[in-house]
Amino acid sequence: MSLLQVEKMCKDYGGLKALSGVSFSMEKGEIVSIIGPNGAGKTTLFDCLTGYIPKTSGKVVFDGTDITAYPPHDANKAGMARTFQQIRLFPNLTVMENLRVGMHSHTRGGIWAGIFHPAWYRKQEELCYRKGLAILALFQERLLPRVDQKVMELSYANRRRTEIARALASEPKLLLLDEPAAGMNPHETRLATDLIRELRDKGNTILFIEHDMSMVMSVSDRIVVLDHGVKIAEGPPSEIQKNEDVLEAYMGRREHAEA
Amino acid sequence: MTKKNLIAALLVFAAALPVFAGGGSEAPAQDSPIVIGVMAPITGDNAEYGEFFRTGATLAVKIINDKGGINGTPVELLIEDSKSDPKEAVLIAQRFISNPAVMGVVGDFNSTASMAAAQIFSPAALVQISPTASHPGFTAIGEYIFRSGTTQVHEASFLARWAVKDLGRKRIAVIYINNDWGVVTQENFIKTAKAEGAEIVALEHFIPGDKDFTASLTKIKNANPDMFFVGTQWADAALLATQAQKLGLKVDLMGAGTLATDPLIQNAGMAVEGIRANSQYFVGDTRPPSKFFTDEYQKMFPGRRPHSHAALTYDAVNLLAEGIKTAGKDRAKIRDAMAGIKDFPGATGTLTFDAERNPFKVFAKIRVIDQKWQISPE
Amino acid sequence: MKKLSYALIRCAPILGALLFFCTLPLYVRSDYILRVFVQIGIYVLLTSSLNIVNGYTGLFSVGHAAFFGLGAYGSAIVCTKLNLSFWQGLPTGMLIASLAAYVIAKPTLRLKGVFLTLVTMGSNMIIMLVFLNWDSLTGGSLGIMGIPMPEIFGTKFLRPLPYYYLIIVADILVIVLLDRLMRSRFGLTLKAIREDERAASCNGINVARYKTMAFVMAAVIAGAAGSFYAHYYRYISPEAFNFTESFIIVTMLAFGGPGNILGPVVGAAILVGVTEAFRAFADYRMVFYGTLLVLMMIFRSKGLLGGREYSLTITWPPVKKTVYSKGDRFLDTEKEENDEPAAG
Amino acid sequence: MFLQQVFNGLAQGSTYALIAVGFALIIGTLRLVSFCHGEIFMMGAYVAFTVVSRWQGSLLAAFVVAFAAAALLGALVEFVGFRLLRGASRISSLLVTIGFSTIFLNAAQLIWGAQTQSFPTDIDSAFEFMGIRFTFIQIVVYAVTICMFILLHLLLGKTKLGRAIRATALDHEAAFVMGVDVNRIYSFTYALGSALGGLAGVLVGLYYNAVYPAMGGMMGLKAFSACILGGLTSIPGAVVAGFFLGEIENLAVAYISSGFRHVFSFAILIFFLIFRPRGLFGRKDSIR
Repeated sequence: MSLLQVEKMCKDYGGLKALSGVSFSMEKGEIVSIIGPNGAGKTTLFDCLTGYIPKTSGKVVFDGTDITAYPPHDANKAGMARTFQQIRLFPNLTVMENLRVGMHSHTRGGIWAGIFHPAWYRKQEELCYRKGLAILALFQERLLPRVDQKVMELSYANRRRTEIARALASEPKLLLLDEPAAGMNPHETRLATDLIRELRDKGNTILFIEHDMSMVMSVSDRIVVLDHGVKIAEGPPSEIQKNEDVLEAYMGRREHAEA
Repeated sequence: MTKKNLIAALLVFAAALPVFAGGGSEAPAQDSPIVIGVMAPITGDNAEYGEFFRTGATLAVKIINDKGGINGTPVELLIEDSKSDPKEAVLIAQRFISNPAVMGVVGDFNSTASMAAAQIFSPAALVQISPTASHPGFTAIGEYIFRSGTTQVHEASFLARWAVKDLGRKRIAVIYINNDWGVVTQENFIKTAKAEGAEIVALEHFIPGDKDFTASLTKIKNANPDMFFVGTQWADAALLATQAQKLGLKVDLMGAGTLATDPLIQNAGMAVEGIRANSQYFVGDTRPPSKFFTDEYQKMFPGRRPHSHAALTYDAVNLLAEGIKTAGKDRAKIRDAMAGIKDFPGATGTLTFDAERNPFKVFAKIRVIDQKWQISPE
Repeated sequence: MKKLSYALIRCAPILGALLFFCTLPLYVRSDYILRVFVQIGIYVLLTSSLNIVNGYTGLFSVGHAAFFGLGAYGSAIVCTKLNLSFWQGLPTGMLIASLAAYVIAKPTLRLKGVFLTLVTMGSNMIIMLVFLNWDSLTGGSLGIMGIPMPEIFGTKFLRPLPYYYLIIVADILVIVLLDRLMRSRFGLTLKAIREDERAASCNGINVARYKTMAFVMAAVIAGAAGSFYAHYYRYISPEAFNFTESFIIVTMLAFGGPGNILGPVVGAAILVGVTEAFRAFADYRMVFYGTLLVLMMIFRSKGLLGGREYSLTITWPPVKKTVYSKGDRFLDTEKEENDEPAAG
Repeated sequence: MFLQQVFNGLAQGSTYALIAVGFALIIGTLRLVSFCHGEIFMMGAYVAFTVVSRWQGSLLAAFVVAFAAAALLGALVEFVGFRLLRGASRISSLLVTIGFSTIFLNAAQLIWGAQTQSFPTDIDSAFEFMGIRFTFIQIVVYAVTICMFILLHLLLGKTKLGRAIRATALDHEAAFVMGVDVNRIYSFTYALGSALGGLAGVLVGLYYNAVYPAMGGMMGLKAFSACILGGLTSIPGAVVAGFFLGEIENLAVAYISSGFRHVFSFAILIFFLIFRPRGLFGRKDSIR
């Protein structure tokens, strides 16, 4: 059974169809990328999947559960973690605190635990700290020395990395990355590509939106192409590269495809 | 770093300390002046009344000092702004108590602040005399708590008897301001009026700050009363009268003694012609102590018209002075002396304290005739 | 033994503050100053509780006096009508305030920004009007008088001193507990909501639930302050709880520094202090007050203490900050162990 | 009686509407709630009062001067609370407006005194028509309100400035890119909104024949309520909601109890906030 199944997802914005009948599915351990020209509905698709905006119609089954009507925090609890196209970190919190918030779903502790710090709570927090360090270690010297820095003081690329780290902190079954390489220089993009590969090797399932075709083509197992809210193609990179519809969708709008 | 910050935070406290160090307690020198504390809303929503407190008390002290003070000792005023806020009032009360030169306190204006302060004054054995606090439970707070103004119990029932018994009115409409003053006024007025056999055809109220009474007045107009009792201070009464006039509500008006002031006529003009009120004091009052007060007030504050609140404050200071004169500089004895005061010739009438330390006075019946407050011929 | 001495050093600032304030009456022998401190103390409670909502959770409530009033009225009513003592009135006041907060928060906290602000303002107004119009229970505009003084072992609180100690203990307790809480998972969650509500919800935080919890918690503390207020002044009336009062609390928080554990203390101390110090210039005081607020926002919009965080506990021996050391703010363990360097 | 009550409600409603329109204009364009709108309203009334009673000016002069003075104060608040604080959090701006409300209120008390003063007018005749009493001042209130709405409508709809204001309200970044001097528009809008508030102050002062420092407080709250009811940023919404609120209050007093006047208007406010935050006329996207 597939990890994620999206059936006939539709989203209307007062007459404007942002998504019309998008269906696809993902297997565990897969890397799928979503591409499409600007305004194709990629981010809307993410928002619908994670429950941030209500869907007009359609169904999402995730890991055997129907999560169509889940609000974002329940979707996160079910195992989805995402990043945003425009970075949305908690700017006045430190890197580690950001990660700790990411671990919200699978930790406990409310007002009483917060005041009295019982033994189980201390243990949990200590474990969280170690786990946070382990995740940051993926980014090596770029984030590790900055554990206690406020993220608003970080560079752009490091903030993108922190956001990914925060998503990883929730131990997601599915990681949704919205343009992880946006605004990065080629070197940084290469590092991001490597990171995604490393994550896949560790058994993560990743769905991501990206404009950088070199990255898309080199890491994706499969590509879903959206245009005007409609899925126009799906398949492995080699197929997509040759697909007439895709080329037209891109070329017809702007000369962009760098691949 | 954290330690440094903490020290800094503690320093803030330390730095704030000297600010409060004003209330030190030195023993009063033998011939040091007698201090009378005044607490009143100099700022805030009731500032216009606080002004009457200030002027009334200032005048009283000036007159006392011109006559050589109390037993030869000059009197000083210590005026503090309470904003009619109970929290402020309590702090001021504590300041007065810790200042041994203070022999008695006049204030506050409204009941909330007066009562909060009374909780402090009473156990500390310092006399507090409020000219205007009207809450029925005010003087019951303690032995040291006095009033110089009559309570609404007296005043409102006096008015009700005047309206029903003397004037023979049977259909009375009532509007009142929903604060402690208005509620007590209205309750006593209605109780007595009903007992005398009148019918209350409309009972309306509004909260402080409301200025549009047309809806209530329209209701009252439809009830067709033969007397309209206005349980408000003068500013609201002026609005009520003008709005009633605009609505074509033609009915005899009656209100409490606080209306007996010129601004009411200035603001409402012909709309208040014929309005009746009882009076402890009004500008045209011809009783000698009242006239003396009026003349002196206008001499000291040219261009201002005295008001019954000013007269009540003036009386309160004089009552305190009377107590101090008899008892000397002894807070506890001053109380006993004051409680025993009988037939005191005040600007607001001849005054005697009852057992509850509420004053009893004879009211005058007054009316606006030819745009002037005059003794009512009836 | 070692553990105990460690704990003592760690809590030195708190113990120091406790010692300072407890001995204060010994060298400041003035009931007036004690009363000023009691007033500051009440405002510290109120402002600290508002800090949970406005400072940590990032909402902008301007109706906090409503819960203050509910605490005061709740406690005063049960004490005068059922002849209970302060110690029974206090939890009742807190309970009533928290119930009201829950009822208000539940449907409205999904609102954002200005809308929420307006709801808090409107509910403040409505609750005050209820105090004013429900005569049979609240005494209407006559208020409630004769509220009993608190007593401990049969000793009544006649002088300001016991009130002073009571409020100082309450303040320090609330501040220390809030400090701990705001560093915990719960506090971090609130801060995350303040920083970015949407990102918070996508990280598994049930935003509405946590907002409600913050709101209710703030109401509980404000209710306690209200109950104290009622038994301290012993007479309450509706006008003390209108939104002018809410504005004062908001201003104090803005002054001291929202989102800062000591901000409320500084804000309340300075604003009450300024009010007292400028008593002589009564006429200009409020103008000055407003001007100060405006200037503050222009030059130090994050309040006097700014965004800096102050630790109420000190770590000793000081942890050498290396890449892998754990900062005090995350782990609250007393042992210092070597972390496994998770990666090289 | 019913008709008379409805008519009373209209008069009160029109003052609510006027102050709410200025408010909606400010919220819509600057996305900033102003807590000192009520105090600017009060200042307007006082300035007009000064013109008429101290300088013996005509009523028309009073209107003009009050309009200008309120506009000036509005521009000042905008400059300090918005321009100087660009980049700071929205809450800082709110607090600045709270600060200004304290300053204005107490300054007015210092300048004009705390007591209620009457607005000297010689136009005070009343006539009866179909059982309803009209006063001349009511007619003035209606006339000025309606004129202002028409002028405002024309300004926003037909002039270049109006289009710039609307563009800024919709999307200030886009407007900036299109060459609109956004800062100037902000100042202008705030000044205009405040001026309308000041004008409402004059009308209320005239209508009730009273000016006093605290007159703005409750009025400011009612303006809030009317704005929410009307959809926060919608100008026709604010107008209709203002009249609606005036009616509701008067009918509540007339047929239920005078204690319920404010309970009703705030209960409606909260009801709308919970169940229909976009108000009667707001668009969905106006909620931010």
